[in-house]
Amino acid sequence: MDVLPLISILSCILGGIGVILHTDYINKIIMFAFLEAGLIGLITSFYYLDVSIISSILEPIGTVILLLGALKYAHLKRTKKKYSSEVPILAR
Amino acid sequence: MNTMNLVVLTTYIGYFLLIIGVIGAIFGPMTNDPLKRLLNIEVPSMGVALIFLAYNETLALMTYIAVNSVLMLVFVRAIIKNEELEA
Amino acid sequence: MEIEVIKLIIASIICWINFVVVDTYFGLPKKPGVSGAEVIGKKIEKIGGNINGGYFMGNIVCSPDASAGTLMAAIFYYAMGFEGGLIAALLIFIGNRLCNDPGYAGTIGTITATILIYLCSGFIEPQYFIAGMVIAIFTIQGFHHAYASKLLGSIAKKMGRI
Amino acid sequence: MDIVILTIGTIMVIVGLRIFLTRSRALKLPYVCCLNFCMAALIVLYIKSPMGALTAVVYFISSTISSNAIAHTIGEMKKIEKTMK
Repeated sequence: MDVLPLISILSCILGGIGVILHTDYINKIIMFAFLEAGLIGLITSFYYLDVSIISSILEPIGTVILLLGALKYAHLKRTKKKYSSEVPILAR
Repeated sequence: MNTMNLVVLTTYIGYFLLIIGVIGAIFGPMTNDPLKRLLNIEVPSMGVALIFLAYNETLALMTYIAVNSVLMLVFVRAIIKNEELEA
Repeated sequence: MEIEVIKLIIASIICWINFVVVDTYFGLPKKPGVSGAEVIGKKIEKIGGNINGGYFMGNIVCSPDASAGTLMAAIFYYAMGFEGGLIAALLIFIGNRLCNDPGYAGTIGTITATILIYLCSGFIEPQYFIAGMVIAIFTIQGFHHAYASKLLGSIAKKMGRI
Repeated sequence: MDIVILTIGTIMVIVGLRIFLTRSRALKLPYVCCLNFCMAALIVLYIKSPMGALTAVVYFISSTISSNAIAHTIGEMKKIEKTMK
């Protein structure tokens, strides 16, 4: 066994446990990026270089989608707490 | 002595991530928030990708990684719409 | 065995001096270039560091500067020879433009690192420069944040670039 | 076993454990940056060809873009938490 597969396996295990145990959005997304790094290293150690390039291009797209969703969701939850008692009466 | 080679170890890691992710998505900490549950769902998805890798399914792996990011967009959009429309 | 350790330490010192001098000369500690670097600088100041060193570390995290340029020059020299360094400079420039940065520091740092590796190629092989760059980035970003930011701030004040 | 690969592997194990154990959000990002450096170096030392170098460059630049987006979002999230108390 070489060093790159061992390190990638360690990164996969730590990232998978860390995504579940952390409770903040940003911490979860950082640990998810850590898990993706392990996945790309493990794909590369099988000599599938084209799949590795495709995967490393698509990784920031998924991260940006999750970040925009988390930002919009936090903003929505803040603003709805304030008006939720009177707005539905006016809407009807 | 050569039984624990790379392919067998990758299969075990894939099944480990699958089981841990499914248990964490059901009983994990603070999963009444739907976005946190979606982030826990990503862990078994990566486990499925590792199992594809261990059985040498290159085309399936590439397609799965590409479709996964589109699927993430659909789920995030659905969660935000649900939060907006709910009174 | 001992000659390899000496080669590793010499390559690490060369990489450290190269990227710190180039990044400080192009004004990284003065202001946060992209908007994410300000958060890291403020946080490092809160735990007892220097604000200019914090901006320096935030700029390294948020866009590929001369530190990434040194690593990429070593990688392409290891794979392709001397003319790989120019390809590395082009790729670093594309990466800088993707991160909304002017991109002078990355290209200049890559070219100077290529010239330094070419001058040292008689007695130090290029793979020692790869490990040396990893050790150099570990001493700044991963060892102790407050002490490293104080050191970077004092170097920037001594060069007169604050 | 080579001393170069062993040094990079040891540094990567230390940095991975420190990412897992640090509690602050903004202080995790320098460790992630150091981990990206280590991973690109290990990729090009495992595959000794120009295609391996190209893979390492594409991985490094795209992960830097991802890290930039995370740092930008931390600032926006702090701004939201400050204005709407």
